[in-house]
Amino acid sequence: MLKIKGLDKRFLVNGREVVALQNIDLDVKKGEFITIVGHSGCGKSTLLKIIAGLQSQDVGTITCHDRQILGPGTDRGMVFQEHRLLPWLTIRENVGFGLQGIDRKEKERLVEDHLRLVQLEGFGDAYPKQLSGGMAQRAAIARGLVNNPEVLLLDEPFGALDALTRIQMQKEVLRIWEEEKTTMILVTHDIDEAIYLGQRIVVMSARPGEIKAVIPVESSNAKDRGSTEFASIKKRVLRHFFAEEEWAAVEYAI
Amino acid sequence: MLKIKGLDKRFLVNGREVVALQNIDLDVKKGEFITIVGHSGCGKSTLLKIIAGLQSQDVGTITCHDRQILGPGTDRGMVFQEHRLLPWLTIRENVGFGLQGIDRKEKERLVEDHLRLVQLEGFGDAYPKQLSGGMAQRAAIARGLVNNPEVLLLDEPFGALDALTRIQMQKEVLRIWEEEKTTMILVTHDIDEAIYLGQRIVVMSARPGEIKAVIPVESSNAKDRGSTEFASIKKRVLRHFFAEEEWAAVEYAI
Amino acid sequence: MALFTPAILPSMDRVFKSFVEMAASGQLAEDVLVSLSRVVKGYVVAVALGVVMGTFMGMSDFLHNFFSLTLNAIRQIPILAWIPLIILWFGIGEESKIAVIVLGAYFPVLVNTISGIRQTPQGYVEVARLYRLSRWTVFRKVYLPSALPQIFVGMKLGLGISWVAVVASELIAASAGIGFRISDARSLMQADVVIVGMIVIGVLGLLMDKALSLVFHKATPWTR
Amino acid sequence: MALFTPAILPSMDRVFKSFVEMAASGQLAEDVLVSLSRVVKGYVVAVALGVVMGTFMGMSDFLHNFFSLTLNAIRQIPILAWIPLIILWFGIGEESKIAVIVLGAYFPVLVNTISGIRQTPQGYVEVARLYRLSRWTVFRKVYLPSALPQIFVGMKLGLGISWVAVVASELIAASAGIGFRISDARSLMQADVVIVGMIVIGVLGLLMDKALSLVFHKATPWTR
Amino acid sequence: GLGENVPADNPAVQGTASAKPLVLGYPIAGVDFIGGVAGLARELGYLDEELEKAGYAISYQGFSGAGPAVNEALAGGEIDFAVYADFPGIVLQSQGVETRLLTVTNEVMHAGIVVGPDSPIGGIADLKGKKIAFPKGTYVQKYLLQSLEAYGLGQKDVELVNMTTDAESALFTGAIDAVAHVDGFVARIAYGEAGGRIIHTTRENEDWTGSIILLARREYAEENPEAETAFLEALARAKAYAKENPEEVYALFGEKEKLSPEAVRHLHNLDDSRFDYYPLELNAKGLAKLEANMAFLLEEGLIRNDFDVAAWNR
Ligand SMILES: Nc1ncnc2c1ncn2[C@@H]1O[C@H](COP(=O)(O)OP(=O)(O)OP(=O)(O)O)[C@@H](O)[C@H]1O
Ligand SMILES: Nc1ncnc2c1ncn2[C@@H]1O[C@H](COP(=O)(O)OP(=O)(O)OP(=O)(O)O)[C@@H](O)[C@H]1O
Ligand SMILES: [Mg+2]
Ligand SMILES: [Mg+2]
Repeated sequence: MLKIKGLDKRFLVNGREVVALQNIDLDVKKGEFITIVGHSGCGKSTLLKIIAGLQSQDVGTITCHDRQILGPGTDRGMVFQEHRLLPWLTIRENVGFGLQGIDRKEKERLVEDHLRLVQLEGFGDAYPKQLSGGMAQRAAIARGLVNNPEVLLLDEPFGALDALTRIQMQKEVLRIWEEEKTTMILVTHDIDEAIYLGQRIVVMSARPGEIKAVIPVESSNAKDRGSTEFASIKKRVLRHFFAEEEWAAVEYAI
Repeated sequence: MLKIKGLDKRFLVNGREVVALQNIDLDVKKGEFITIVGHSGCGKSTLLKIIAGLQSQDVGTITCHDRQILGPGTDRGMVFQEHRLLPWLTIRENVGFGLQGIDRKEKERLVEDHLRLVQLEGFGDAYPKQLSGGMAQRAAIARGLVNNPEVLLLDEPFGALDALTRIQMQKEVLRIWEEEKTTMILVTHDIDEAIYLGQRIVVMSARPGEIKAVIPVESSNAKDRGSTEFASIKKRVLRHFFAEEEWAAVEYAI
Repeated sequence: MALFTPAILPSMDRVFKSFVEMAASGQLAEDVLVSLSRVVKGYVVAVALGVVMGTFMGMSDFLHNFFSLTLNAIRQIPILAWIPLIILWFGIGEESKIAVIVLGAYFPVLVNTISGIRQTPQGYVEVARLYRLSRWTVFRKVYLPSALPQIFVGMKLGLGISWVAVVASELIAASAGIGFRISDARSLMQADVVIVGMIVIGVLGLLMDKALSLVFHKATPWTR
Repeated sequence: MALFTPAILPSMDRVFKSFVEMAASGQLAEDVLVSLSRVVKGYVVAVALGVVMGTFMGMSDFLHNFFSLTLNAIRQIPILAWIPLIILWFGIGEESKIAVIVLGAYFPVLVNTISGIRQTPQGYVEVARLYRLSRWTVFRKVYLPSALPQIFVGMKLGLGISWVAVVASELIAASAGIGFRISDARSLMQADVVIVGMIVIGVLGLLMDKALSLVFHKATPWTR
Repeated sequence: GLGENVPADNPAVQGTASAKPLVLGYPIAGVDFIGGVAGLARELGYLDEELEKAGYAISYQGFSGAGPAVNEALAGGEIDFAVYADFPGIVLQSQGVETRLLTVTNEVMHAGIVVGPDSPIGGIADLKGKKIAFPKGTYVQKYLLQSLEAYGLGQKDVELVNMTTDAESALFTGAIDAVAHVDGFVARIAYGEAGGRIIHTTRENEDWTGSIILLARREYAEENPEAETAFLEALARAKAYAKENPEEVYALFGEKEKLSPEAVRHLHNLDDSRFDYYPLELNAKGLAKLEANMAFLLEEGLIRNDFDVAAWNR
């Protein structure tokens, strides 16, 4: 449903050109779960924002259901890398921010459900600045989920979460993906997470930001963190991160 | 050198009291490397800010070199959970922000060195909004390191970094710690990281935020991610995160 | 040079006596009520116009470019020079007096509103765009709260200028009002009355300013 | 009612003819120079005072509480009412005219500066506190750049008000100046001269406003 | 041989080092011209000459803010002499600012009532129920009230509107029906482009006219009697010149006041070029008028204290 073809994106930083994305090709099927990993600054967030319709590419086309993406649409939701909670809305209002045109009662129910889901019951009336970093990130996840969009773009959504909360959130996202058949594109730095969640893992390289490899996670066996498939996929992904000479040293540490 | 005794901190959130910290006791020796792990919202950032002198406790005392901490001091540096780069300063100016009273040449050299250290050469003249999330975080790390304070407080400094950059940064921090004998207190969600870096791991529990356990990482053997000591310490830490009934299910996934 | 000439700066005693006299005769209350009603009417119109126009100009580059030249030029032109035209368009009744106050109070509100709206962090606007909220909702939920502190500054300044403008407005055919009283007393060298007028306006303005601050405080719970 | 009465709103033709005459005689240039010099002097003083006081009041709660009541009261008091006192304190020379302009332009700068400084995100101030930077450095590196957009709004408004105040100031003993010319033409019923004066002030003010915008643009590269 | 219009904004720079400064203030109504005999004395250079002889450097300061502004400057010690209408002078003295009346320079300052060109109003009697603008606190107020009364109209029969500069705008837009104002203003409308009709003037009854006085700060006057003498001498020379060269004087007035010849004749040719309405001395007639004006101001509540007019000159 999502077709990206020959995407280029450059930024001007102090007169110098920074190539954020170069020649990106990617087809995402409906209901697929894609994870993206790559070096810091390689253009992952930029790619997500272009898909969301918040930025425009310099070159290339990107279509959703065969229609050019020219701007944001309610079919695509996004959780930003920074939480972007509106400081003047309470957590409850922030979570319900994008919910429009539905019954007030229904809206309240949905918001409460999602607050519970991200374990923020009791903080509905707090303002963003009264939350810890991880709590704010969870509120942002709730805001992204509550709208139930067809495509959900998640930019390092669990980065500020502790191990336990993270596992719980991962499970919730998987559950929603299975139940709602949402197409998910998730950026992460945690390779375990990328394998655990993704059906395909997109590995990107930095400056210019290109797609180095797309690694499928086929058998459900591979989702098992103890399995050899898991370990072998992890190795394949990591391999792309390191230069030959480093690899030997790092391999062992994994 | 750093003595924390009976610290309590409460916040008012919408008229309701939230106990962020309760009865925190902790002694940190000079040159020690402490890592703190705990649930999201358990008070880790609050504790760091109190040590930095940016917030004040409700109850309890905290001394550094036997002198009460009443405000910030140049002996203590901090890297915040949010990067807090000043939007109107270039990355170079941001990194050199706290460097005062030293020779201009020397300052320039130090800043350039640290930009290289966090792999931001070439972005010295960029403004923060032109950086990716991970790049901004690295700039903030450079700002924290460049002042070479006696005590360095790091609040999830590597949260937004990819695997490779993360490993490199961890190594740099360890190198600086060894060379400069800086006292380090680092908050992280990555338990591997906590074990790899810390001499002692402080495990905190949420609401009220208390210290549940302090786990020493004694033998240098334990730093080896492949060793059984590493695995056993990891288990000990994780154990504190999960309730009995969850533990069985999770244990396996690690 | 004398810093205190009783003919211009009378003793506090004398000022107080005048105040008591003016208050007792009921004249002060009448003047205050007349001017207050003008200030309130003009101010409300100025705030409404300023916030609405400012919002449109802040949110739309097209409208900004379209209007800003004209409005910026008008903004510089002295109120006193406008008075003949105001008489032409609004006559010499209440409308003309209110028009003068609007002319004075409008621009601080407008300029501050435009600036406040334009400084809304793009990150938040993007969130609203993401959800394809209507322009009105984006305004209500993103631009307005973000610009509120600065709009409020404009409203504070506008309120002050309303009181400043009331004197100019009451130079047009007025027979009551605190501004008229001050001009009248000035031409009759009644310094005590001038000072009473200044103090009354100062105190009244201060009270309204405080009231505004209170409303603002209530309206922005997240800043606390 | 007629919207255009030639005696009040003359034809553009006539206005243009007047403009050419005034320009040719050199009177216009003299008037403009005289008023411009007053505006520039008064404006510079107002901005300096406003930014300095505003910074102090924005950064220190004590100073804010100490001064704000008085200043807020003074802010409401009409300029015209101050004129006798200004004559008493500053005489009838240039100082008094500049004082009137300062009185007008000071408050927009002050109020906007205070608000801008006070809205500086605490997170950034904390970073500065962490490094125990001197108050001056904190001001220069944190408060000032953060408040700059709003200070700039105050400066824009202050500039406009300077031109508005120049007419009031030239009601005090003046024999040249564009404000004087307007008042004069008003009593002579020379509507064309009034309009020329308005246009000249509008254009001049606009140019200065644009210059200010340019300076601001240059001074805030990070907003681009 | 007309004197140069010296820049008046900065009195301090004028005169030689030894000469004592004398600052003369006067109201400006549109043109920077003192008007009347004092204006003539200045333009002819007599004032500068006479005062220089007496050791003074005179400078001139016009006030667009008219009488009140002149009063503020006198009270603040910024000017030393003033030539203006008797009303603001009386107001100032009555407020306890110590002044000295030096002379009456003009004892018949006329005023009039003007209506729009197409107005059906023909005379004061037609003003019943109409809106009339007038400048409050000037001799026009006295004229208007007294002439209305003379035609059987009380304050309740008309709608009086206080307006100073912008009365003409209001008249042209029809916001008001008539303007009562000083002679110059009335002439400016009547002889101006838009036109207008004078329906009445104080020429009907001299009691309704005002007068122009020369006033000094008492302190200055007492310390500088030579200045007063020289000043009066200059005025006397100007009056003599006017008697001999009336046409030149009318032309000068026309040029300075930016008025047409018809308007100048209406305003200044009051006694077949004898110029006796510039008395330049304090006679019984002048004092009686000042007394009457002070009484009017008191009665209308425009001043709160009276004073001894006869002693004002001493
Ligand atoms: N300014 C504040 N006002 C009110 N409550 C606050 C404030 N700052 C923190 N809190 C509350 O204090 C508790 C601890 O917050 P803190 O930021 O210390 O958590 P944390 O351990 O750093 O969490 P995280 O891992 O998510 O960053 C939270 O429940 C939060 O809601
Ligand atoms: N607004 C901008 N102006 C200029 N350059 C930008 C801008 N946004 C991003 N860039 C540049 O584009 C590149 C890619 O940025 P992006 O945020 O997409 O990286 P990322 O892959 O998300 O990194 P991270 O993992 O650190 O978040 C970076 O080099 C950055 O400097
Ligand atoms: Mg990113
Ligand atoms: Mg935290």
